[in-house]
Amino acid sequence: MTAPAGTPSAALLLLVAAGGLFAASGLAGLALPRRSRWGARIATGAISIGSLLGLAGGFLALGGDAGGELALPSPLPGLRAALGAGPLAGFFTLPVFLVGGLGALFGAGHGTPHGGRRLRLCYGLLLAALTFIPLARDGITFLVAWEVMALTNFFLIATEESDAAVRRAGWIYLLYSHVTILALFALFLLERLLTGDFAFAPIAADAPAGLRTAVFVLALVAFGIKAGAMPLHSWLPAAHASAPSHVSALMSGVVIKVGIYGLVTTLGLVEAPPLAWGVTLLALGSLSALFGVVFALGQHDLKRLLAYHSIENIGIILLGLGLAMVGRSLGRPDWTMLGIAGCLLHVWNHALFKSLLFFGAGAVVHATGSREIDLAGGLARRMPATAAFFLLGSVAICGLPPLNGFVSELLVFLGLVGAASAPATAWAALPAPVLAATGGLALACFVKVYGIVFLGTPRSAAASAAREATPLELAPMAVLAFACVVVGAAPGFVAPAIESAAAAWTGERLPRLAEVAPLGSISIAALALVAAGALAVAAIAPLCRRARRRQPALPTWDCGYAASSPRLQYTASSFAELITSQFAWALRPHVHAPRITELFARPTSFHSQVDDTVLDRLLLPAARAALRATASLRALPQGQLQRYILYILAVLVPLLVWALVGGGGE
Amino acid sequence: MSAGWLVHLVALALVPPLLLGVIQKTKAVFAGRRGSSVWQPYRDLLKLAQKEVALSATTTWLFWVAPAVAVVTAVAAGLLVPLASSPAPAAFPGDFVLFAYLLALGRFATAAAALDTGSSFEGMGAAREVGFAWLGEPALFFAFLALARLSGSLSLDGMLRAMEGGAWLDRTAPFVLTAAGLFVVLLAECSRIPVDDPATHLELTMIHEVMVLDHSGPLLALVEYAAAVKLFVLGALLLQVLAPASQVAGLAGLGLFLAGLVGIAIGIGVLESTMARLRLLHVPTLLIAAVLSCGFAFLLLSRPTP
Amino acid sequence: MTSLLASLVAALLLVNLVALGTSRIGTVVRAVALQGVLLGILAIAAQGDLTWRVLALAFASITLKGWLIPVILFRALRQVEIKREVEPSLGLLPSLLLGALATVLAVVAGSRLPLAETRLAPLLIPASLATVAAGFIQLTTRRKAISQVLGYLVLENGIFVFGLLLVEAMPFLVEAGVLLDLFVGIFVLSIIIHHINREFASLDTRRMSLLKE
Amino acid sequence: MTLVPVLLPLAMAVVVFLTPSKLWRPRLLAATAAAHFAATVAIVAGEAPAGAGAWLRLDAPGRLLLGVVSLLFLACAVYSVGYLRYRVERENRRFCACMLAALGSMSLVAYAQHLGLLWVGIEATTLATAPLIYFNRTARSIEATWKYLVISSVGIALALLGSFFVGYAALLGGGEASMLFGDLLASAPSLSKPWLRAGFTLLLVGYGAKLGLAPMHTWKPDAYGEAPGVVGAILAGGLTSCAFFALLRLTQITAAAGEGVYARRLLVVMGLVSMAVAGALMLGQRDLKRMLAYSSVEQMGLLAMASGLGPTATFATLFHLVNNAFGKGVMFFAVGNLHRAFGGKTTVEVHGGLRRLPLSGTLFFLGLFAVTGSPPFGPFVSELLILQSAFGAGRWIVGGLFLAFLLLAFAGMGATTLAALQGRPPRSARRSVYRERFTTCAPAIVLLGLVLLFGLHLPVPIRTLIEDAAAALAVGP
Repeated sequence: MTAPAGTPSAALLLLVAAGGLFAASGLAGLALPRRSRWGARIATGAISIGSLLGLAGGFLALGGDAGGELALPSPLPGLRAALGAGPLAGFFTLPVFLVGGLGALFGAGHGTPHGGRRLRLCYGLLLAALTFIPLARDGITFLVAWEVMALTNFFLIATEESDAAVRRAGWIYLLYSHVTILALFALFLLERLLTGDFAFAPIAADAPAGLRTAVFVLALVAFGIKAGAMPLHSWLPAAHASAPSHVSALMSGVVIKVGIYGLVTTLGLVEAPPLAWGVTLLALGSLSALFGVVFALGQHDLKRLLAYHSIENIGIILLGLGLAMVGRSLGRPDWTMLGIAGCLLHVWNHALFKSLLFFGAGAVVHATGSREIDLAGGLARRMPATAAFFLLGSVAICGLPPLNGFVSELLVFLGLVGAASAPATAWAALPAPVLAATGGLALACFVKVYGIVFLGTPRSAAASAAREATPLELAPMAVLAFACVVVGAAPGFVAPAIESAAAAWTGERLPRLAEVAPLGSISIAALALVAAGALAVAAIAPLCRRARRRQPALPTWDCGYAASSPRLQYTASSFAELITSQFAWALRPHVHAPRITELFARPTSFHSQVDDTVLDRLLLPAARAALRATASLRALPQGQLQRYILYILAVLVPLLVWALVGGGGE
Repeated sequence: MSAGWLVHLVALALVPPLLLGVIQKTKAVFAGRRGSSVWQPYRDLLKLAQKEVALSATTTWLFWVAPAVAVVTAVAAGLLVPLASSPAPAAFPGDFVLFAYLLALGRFATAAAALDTGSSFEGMGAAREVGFAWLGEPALFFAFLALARLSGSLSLDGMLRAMEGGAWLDRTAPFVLTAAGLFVVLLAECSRIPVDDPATHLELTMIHEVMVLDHSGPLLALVEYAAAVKLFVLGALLLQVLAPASQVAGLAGLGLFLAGLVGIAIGIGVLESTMARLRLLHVPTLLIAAVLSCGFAFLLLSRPTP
Repeated sequence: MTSLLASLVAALLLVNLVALGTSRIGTVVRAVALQGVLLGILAIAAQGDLTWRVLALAFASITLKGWLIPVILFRALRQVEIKREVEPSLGLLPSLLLGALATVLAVVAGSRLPLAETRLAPLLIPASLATVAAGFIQLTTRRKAISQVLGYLVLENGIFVFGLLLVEAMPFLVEAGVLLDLFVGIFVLSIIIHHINREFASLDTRRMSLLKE
Repeated sequence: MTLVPVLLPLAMAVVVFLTPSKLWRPRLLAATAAAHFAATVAIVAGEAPAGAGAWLRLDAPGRLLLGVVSLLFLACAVYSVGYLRYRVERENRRFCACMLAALGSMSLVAYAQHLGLLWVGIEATTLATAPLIYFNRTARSIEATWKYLVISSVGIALALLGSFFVGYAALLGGGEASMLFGDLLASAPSLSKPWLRAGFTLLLVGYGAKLGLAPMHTWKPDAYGEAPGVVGAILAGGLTSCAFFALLRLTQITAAAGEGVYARRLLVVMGLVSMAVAGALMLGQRDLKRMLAYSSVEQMGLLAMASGLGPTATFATLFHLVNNAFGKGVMFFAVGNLHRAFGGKTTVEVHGGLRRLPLSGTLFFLGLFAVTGSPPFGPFVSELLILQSAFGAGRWIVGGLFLAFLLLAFAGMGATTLAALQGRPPRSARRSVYRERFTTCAPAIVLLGLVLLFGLHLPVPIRTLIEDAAAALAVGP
């Protein structure tokens, strides 16, 4: 049911209006003087309205009101530029509006640091770019929106650019995003070669295999870097850690999903994809999931830890996509449906709980003044609401019932284990145990984060003086938490959206989601679990309340140790030491253990740090080697004029001889 | 309330403490003592239920909610596992994932509660618990894969009850390997001897016991009961892999099933009496062995049949 | 007429070698001046009919290369008070031998290349290539800035010789333009030499290697 | 009237040289530039074939070259007015005169239809720009000027020899020997092949020295590094365009004579080598102007490689040439401003540029993205088309290397630019007298606006101008 190409549909107009509002939101701030509060208010207002418009447009687009294109001025007649809203576009823009709008509220409440005007401008432009990328119907608009996203993302990362680490993170991000741009150059040109046009046209099955593989590899590199899949992920942790919290929430929750959008649409274009593609995606997904969480375990910077978890969740999304591609190659529509449904639902779920966690982290960092979780502790008593929301986010991200993370992981599991029933496809089930192990490790990681940051006794003065987040900061968290519970308890609500997006993916006939996945049972199980839990808690609540009243100041029994101090508690590295030592071969932790040499040991310190292995052991040494190589090349000319003329002669004489005698292939 | 729900709830409510009692009785007999009676755990639970709760000042609401969550998740997991003749009441395709993740939710709550007290002992217990438990997950899932491969069904109920007795004979190796893997997972989950020593009082060596050090009164009762239910549930799972005796219907089948569970409890007791606790750093190797054995079982089964 | 032509070309080649062989810059300037004059006469000799255009062209190149440029160079020489090209990077004898070798190669190349007609080309093309080679040798082996300018001049003369073959293709205006550019180039170079001397207190280009990575 | 663009600047150069007042010279310079631009627009827009006789005629490529040179020079002239106000301690008599002489000679090149005349024009540009490089009167600028002059003169002498070779090839081919482009094109098939190939090689090396293709690029970092920003803009935008058009005409003649394969293979190899050398030498570069010089070497390599991809890529090559001219203009103006504000041009003195000069800093940053071919700027579209013709012709290796060198260039330039723009400005910079004025920032903003406009929607008149030039130049296999 696509309207004729000429008339843009209502959904498209709403989405474009939202994008326009976002782009303009920051401009007002530029005109007003730096200190005036009005710039911030206008920006937040514009983004909120834009988000509401966008949400309406997104739901309309999802509801099948697709079709209709809005032509744009194209640089040259040969290159057509247009915007169009389809179900997939609707699906991937909804998180942008939800998280973007809430992020603006959180930012306003948070009182953003200096550079507010530039921050607001880039935040608005980033949201606009994120809205227009899924709407782009051709290569040119896609690339322009992609570059605007990359640029504004860079400025947002480098907000506190006086700090050298932030500059380094920004520069590494910029380099990686330029690689994606160049890869996209080649990708869209190959697509134009195969399909005759820059627009996203399906690539025929009989196209030359070499070019189709090239399309796959380029799409994997370009969108894999943007999504942060392992081994292309090295820019992500530092970038997300150095950006302001509400921006990190947007980047982690939504911006990396653009990479997934690109991968999904490009792979959707290819007809009858070879099996090898699905297997590669499954392998990459497993790698990203497992090692994403393993690296997260080694971190003790709160936002870096959450960034690594984004890599883990991207791994899960890639597993879903890989399963879908295997299903398409082997002609199993039920696996395809399960895979793509798991992939798309996890995109939404991750956008919800990851933004919730980053907002929580933002409140914590704002309260304690540092991202170091070893300096926090006992914040639950001082910031009860933030603690509760962070706990809910943690349970959701570990994929534990009754919340939304569990639903999408269940879909992926169903597909993977389903593959085990037939002997020929048993290998497709191998990622299931890896995903289970990832779940176990994620549990370990989030028990560590929640336990050390929110529970126990405060480890620093700042932590003990922490104050609860402002209502404007808590509201977004509440909305996201509510969304997580709703999707977890009633996945049936989102099933139609997923089905329409899945149908629009490759146009193949796919079974309905309810046929392949037990959505009803999941809802019942979730509700029953919550009800039983509430019942049990209600039973023992009076006992505990009485205990609290009778002995309010009972200290924790610590075997009668006289001078117990908060530093006795477990820290991040000690908590995860068991697992990081098992994965030491991959993490390569830098451990500065004290060596006691004198008789009377002086005060020493222990410090362990896990840096990004791919970046520090592979890429940086390679870069340094390249620099040394060019340095030797640079020494060649040594500034002597005669030597320069000799170079010219050295080139000229052989060429002349070749020209006069050889002759250029008469 | 159909018959299935009734049987399950009653079994889950009453039987678990009995298994603990049987284990302790076996260990006592092995040590040449008379030991406490088999029904002693029931008396302990009742005693604890009447006691007063002591809550430390540093703990938050999570501390006393966690035991409730542990019990609920254990019981819910129990409802997913069939008990010999009576099918699992809450079965649905994909419930094995819910089963594993319910146990994980219980573990999350207990470990978080341990950290809530702010003492280094509980922190150590929580770190070890989650440090080893993640290895149990892949073993469990390899086992599920093997069972799914055998039965072709995606629900625990289907997996365990679909196999007729004969299946054991022509494919003994995968069964033995899966059962061995599941047994190790059971020992790890319920903190029995080779992985953890429930009866020790030296905090430095404990894993599970030290996490619940600060729970008192009814909270401790709930925790003990949850541990018992987990033992019962995993025991039931293991039993139906070892001896798929679902042909005997009705009460006789249930009786046979309970006898089997008591047999497993005795086995655990014998194992605990004859074996010392593994060094802490060797526990992961044991669990990796479990993963490999279940994995190997699955590989054996997924060979293309000639 | 061809015997005059042949002798002029031989003289030209000889002057090349003289310019390469001597270390006194004064001599090199005079040699280059002589080369300019020879070129002028060669221009007249090469053309059959003596139109006013050819005469004017020859006269212009003689006055320019024979008199005006040497005057500028001598004035620059006086300000710099150096007389001798001290230890060029490649010794005088080797550069002389190299010049001779280049001339031989030029002649060999000239004979093997396809030529239009037999009268002018077999003489002028080898001469031109040889002079160009001599110019390059002078440029790349000498140290003093003035010697490099002289090398450039020899190079230009070589190209001018080749230009004689195509007199009718080159309109007068263009020919004059080439000469004018040459003159202005030398003029600017001499100004730069003056500034080099004032700044570096010597014309040795080895000292001028500040700019490198 | 038609030769106004050539004669007006030369005449005004003399007038400006003689005007005594130091204040009026820049204004006269700007006025002449404006007049020149007006004349150019009139001529380019008008259909009348401009020119006198067969040697000086403005054909389609000439129109495009004149348009680009004129607009760029206008921007440079306006910038010079503001720039010279900050350099009152320097005598600007020779500066303004040589600027106008450069404009005159560049216009001459646009008009030249004769190989010899083309050579005279380009040699004149070299001589006119030499004193401009020497404007700062430091030991380093003398050395830069000396190297620039000697290498360029030697290069162009080789080009003259090459022109004579081509003339001689025509002579050998029977018929009267003429060095007019029209005649050469007409008698192309009958040209003697070895002489033509040797001629093309000499011309490629000769004009390649003017372009700064490797290995003849050694003078470029020194010359651009020591010259004032505005001179760098003229060198990088104007002179290189003139030399490149000369090279394009020669390629056309060689292709018409059946030696297209030889010429194109040479161009592609030399282009890729230049991009590789430039990319390698840019890594770890700390001097902003030398970085821009290497970027210019890389862009010239890109253009040479693109022109070697055959007739399909001609439009893209010319479009990229226009983008590069204006893009480089923006970068050099911004670097000039940074140099004045920070009193230095290496990343040691220059850091915190965005804070000290918000406007110039942003222009420099956006210029980086424009020059390295990021959407939505013009070079992105032209590089996309160049890559498309490379992939279309199935030349995967060339396309792959092309993308790799673009990344290398971005890595080199990005590191230096960010080091200069981010962080906190040193105290000495905050106290320096330089303030951002209209004249020093407006030209950069206009040029960047143009480059952005070309990226978003190439206006029709400019597109037809480029298409006509491409049609005139693209001949043969």
